[in-house]
Amino acid sequence: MELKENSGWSINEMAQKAAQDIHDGAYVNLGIGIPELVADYIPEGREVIYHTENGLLGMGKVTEKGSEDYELVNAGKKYVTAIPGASYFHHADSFAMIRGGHIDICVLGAYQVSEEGDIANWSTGDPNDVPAVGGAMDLVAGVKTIYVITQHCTKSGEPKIVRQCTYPLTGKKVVNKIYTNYAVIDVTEDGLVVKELAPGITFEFLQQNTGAPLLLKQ
Amino acid sequence: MELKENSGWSINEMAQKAAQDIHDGAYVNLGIGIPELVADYIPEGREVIYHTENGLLGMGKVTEKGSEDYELVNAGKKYVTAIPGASYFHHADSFAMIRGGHIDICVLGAYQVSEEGDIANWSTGDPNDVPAVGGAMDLVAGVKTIYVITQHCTKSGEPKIVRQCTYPLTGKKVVNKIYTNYAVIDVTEDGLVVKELAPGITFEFLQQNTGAPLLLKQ
Amino acid sequence: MINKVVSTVSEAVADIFDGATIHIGGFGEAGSPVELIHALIDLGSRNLTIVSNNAGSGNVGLAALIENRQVKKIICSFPRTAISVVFPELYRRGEIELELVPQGTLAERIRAGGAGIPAFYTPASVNTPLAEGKETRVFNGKTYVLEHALKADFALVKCHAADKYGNLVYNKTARNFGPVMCTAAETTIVQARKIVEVGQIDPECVITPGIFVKRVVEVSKPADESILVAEKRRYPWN
Amino acid sequence: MINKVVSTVSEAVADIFDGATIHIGGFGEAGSPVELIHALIDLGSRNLTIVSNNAGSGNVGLAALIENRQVKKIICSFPRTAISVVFPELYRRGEIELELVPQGTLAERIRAGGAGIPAFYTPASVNTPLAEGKETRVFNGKTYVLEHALKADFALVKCHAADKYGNLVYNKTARNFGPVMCTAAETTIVQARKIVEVGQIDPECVITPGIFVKRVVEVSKPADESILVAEKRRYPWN
Repeated sequence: MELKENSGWSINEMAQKAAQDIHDGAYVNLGIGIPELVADYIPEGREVIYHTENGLLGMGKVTEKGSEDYELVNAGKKYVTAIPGASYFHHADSFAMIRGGHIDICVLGAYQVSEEGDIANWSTGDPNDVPAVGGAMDLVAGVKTIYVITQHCTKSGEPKIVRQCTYPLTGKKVVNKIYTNYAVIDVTEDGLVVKELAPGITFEFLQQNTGAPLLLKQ
Repeated sequence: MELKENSGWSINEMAQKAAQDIHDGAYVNLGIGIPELVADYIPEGREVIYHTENGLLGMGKVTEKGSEDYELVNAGKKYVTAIPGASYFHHADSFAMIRGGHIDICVLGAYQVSEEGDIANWSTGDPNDVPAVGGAMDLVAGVKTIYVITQHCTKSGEPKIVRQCTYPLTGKKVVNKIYTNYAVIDVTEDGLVVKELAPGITFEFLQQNTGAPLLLKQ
Repeated sequence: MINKVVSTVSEAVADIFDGATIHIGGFGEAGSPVELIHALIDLGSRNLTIVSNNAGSGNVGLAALIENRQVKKIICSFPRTAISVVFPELYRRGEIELELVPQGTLAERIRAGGAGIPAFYTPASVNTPLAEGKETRVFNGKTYVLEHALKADFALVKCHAADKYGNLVYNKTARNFGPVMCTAAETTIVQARKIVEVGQIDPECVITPGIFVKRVVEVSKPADESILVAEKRRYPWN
Repeated sequence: MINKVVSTVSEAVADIFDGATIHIGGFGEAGSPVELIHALIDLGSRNLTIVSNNAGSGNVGLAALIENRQVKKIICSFPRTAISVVFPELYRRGEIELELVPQGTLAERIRAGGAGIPAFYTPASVNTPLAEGKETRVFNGKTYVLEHALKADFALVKCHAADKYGNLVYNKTARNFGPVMCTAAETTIVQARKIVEVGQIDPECVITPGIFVKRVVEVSKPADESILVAEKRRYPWN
C-alpha cells in the first residue's frame, strides 16, 4: 500500500478530531499553524475560552481584512479580536496562568514526539538556523493537557513519532495525545495507544510509518 | 541633670525633624503610630507620595468622622482617603514595590536600634505575647532608606539605642537615621553620629542614656 | 456553557472538606468574605488550615470560625489586633497552631503558588527568628532566604463585581490578598457585591480573569465587620 | 513637585550610556516604543544589551537599532520572524550575541528583578538545551531550574495614556512586557499616546503605578511598525 504524505485526514479533519476532545468550559491555548484551526471545529453547545500568551484571555476570531488593530494580536502576531468577557494582562501574569496549571489544554505542532510524550518543536538543531523558542517550553511545562497536531511523517517520509526525539527537546513526558493525518494516538504509561485510524489507514501501515511501537486500543 | 521621659522634643517635633529629611518627590511608607505624624510636617513646596502596604499608592489623610469607607484603610487599619493620581494594587504587587527597592523612605517605630542599624520592632520575645510581624520585615529589607522615630528611652528609663538588640530582630544593618525626643542620630559605617541635640539636652546626657557609643557630628 | 454563578453562599462552600487548607482574603475587615466564612461555620468543616493576613476581630467572620473550633492552624502575618480576642486566647492555651510569615513573603508565597513557582528567594526575615531553620543563600553579596509556594484547596474571596465567567473587580484596598489567593487555590469561591453581565467589565480593568475562579455568589449587602464587632454581634447570630 | 513629563523623545533618552542594559517593551510591533528607539539611534549609544521578546522587523525600530551596530547582545525569546532580516544576518556572522530565554521565564525574570526576588525556580526548559549548565532542584517530585532576576539600567516602554505622576494604562495586547519592564529598570522611560491630567486615570485601573516611572513623553501618533516595514522604510529615514 502506497500513501501520499497527505493521505488520511486533511488538516481540517485533524483539527476537528482535536476539537472533539476539548470539553465545555475549557481554557485553551492554541499554537501557531494547524492548531489554530481547532477553534473552527468546537462542537455546538460547548463554550471554550482561548488564551493567547501575549496577554489576552477571551481571544476571538482573526480580524477581518481592513479592520486590523495593530495593538491586538495573538501569539503568532496575527491581528485578532476579543470576545465580550475578555481580559488583558501583562506577560508575567499571562505566564503565571500557563505555569500555574490554569490552562486546561494546549494544542501544539511538533517536529517530533517520543513514545514517552517528549516533544521537540522549537529547534531543528541546525546551527544555521536562528534559534527561537517563544512560549513553547513554558506551555508544555505548565499546561495540564498537551495535544499535538502534526502530519504523521515529514515531507521526506520520516516518522515524526519516534522512540527518542533526535531534535532538541521542548519538554519531557508532557504530550498526552497526538492527532495526525493517519491516526489519533494516546500517550499512556503503557506506551502509544492508537485510538482511531483515518479512513483507509491500517494499523500495519501506521506502525510502518511510526518510529515507536504502537498498541491498539482495547 | 534630671529629665523626664518626655523631655526634649515632643513627638510632633520628632515627626517634624523626620519630615525635613524627606525630599520632594519621595515615595514614603509610614509605620503605625508616631511615624504617621510625619505626613503633617512635610515642608511647603515638597510633594510626597504615600504608600500603604495594603495596596494603595497615593494615600491621603485619615477620613473625617462619619465618612469612613470600610474598604479604604491603611496598614494600621485606619480609614483613610486616596489623592487624585492614586492607584490600587494587590498585596503581591504592593510588596514588590517594597522588596524591589522602589519606596524611597520608610519611617518606623522601634523597641530597639543597635549601633549597626539593626532594628527590633515586632516582638518583645515575651512568650505570653501573640507574635505578629505584619510588613515590618519586608519594609526594612526592601526600602532604600529606613528612618526610626522613637522615644530615646523606654518608660522604665532603659536606653532603646544599644550595642546589640536584645529583642528579636526585624532586620540587620538596615536603619539609616534615628529621631528621638533627645536627638537626631545618623547610623554610619563609623558608628552612631549625633546630628542634632534637642534643646536642653547635652551630649553627655545623651550618651548616658544611650547603650552604644555616640560620635558628635564634625 | 460557562456560568460560574451559584445562588447561595451555602451552595458556594458546600464542598469544603475537613482538613482543607483555605486562603481567606481580607486585610482586617477590608475584603474579608464574612458571608462565605459564616456559611463555612454553618457547614461545620473541621481541622482547617487557614491562610489569611489576620486572625479575625470580635466574634464574627474569621474570629467566629476559630471560636467554633474549626481551625487547626493559621498561617498569617498579624494575628493580633486591638479587638481580637478569640485567637489570642486559644493561642495562649496552645489550642491552635500559628505559622507567622512576614506579610510580603506571605503574599509572594501565595502568588508563587498560583504562578507555578515552587520556591523563591527573598531578603525579608534574614537574620531574624522567622528565618531560623530556613535555607539561606547569597546572591550578589546579599543574603536571602528560600521560601516555598503556598497553595490551598479553597480560596474564599470578596470582590466588588463579577460576571458569570468569573472575571472580578475589587473595591479600593479591599483588593489586597484577593487576586493572588484566587490564583493559588484548587477551588476559588468568590462573593461579589454584584453580578454584572458579561462584557460590562472593561477588559482593560479586569483584576482577576475568570480562569482563576470556580464559583461566584452575589452578596449584595455584605456585613461591615467593624460594625458587627462594635455591636458585639456573634456568629452564629446572637 | 512631581512632574515626570518631558517634551521630546531625545530629552527622554538623553542619559542612556554606552554599555547600558535596556528592557525594550513590545511583542512584535504591539507595544514596541518605536519613537524612543529611534531617539536612541539618534543618540548613538553603543555596546548595548537589549532585553526584548523579539529582535525587530524590517529596518525600523529595534531592527534599525541592531542594524546601526549599537547592540552587543540581545536577550529574548523569539529573535526570528518572517520579516526579520537584520538580526539573523548579524547572528549568523557571529557579530551579535544571543541569550535565548523561554518567554515565560523571560517575563518572570524581569518581574523578579522589579520585585526584589534575586532568583526563583521554574519548570520551563527542564531537560532541554536551554537548561544546560543551570542548577536544577526537585520540589515535590518534580524538577525545576533556578533562574535569576533580570534587571536593566533603562526600560523603554510604550503605553496608551500617562499622567505627570507616571501612572500608566496600556492598550489591549500592547500591554505585554511593559508593566514588568517598568518595574525592573533603574530609569524607566515611557512614550504615551496621550498625557492626561492627574486624576483622569481611574485608580482601580492603573496598570503601572507612577512609582515605577521616571520619565514620560507624549508621542501622539506613534508609527505602526508593520506599515513602516510594508513600505520598506528604514531608520534613519530613507
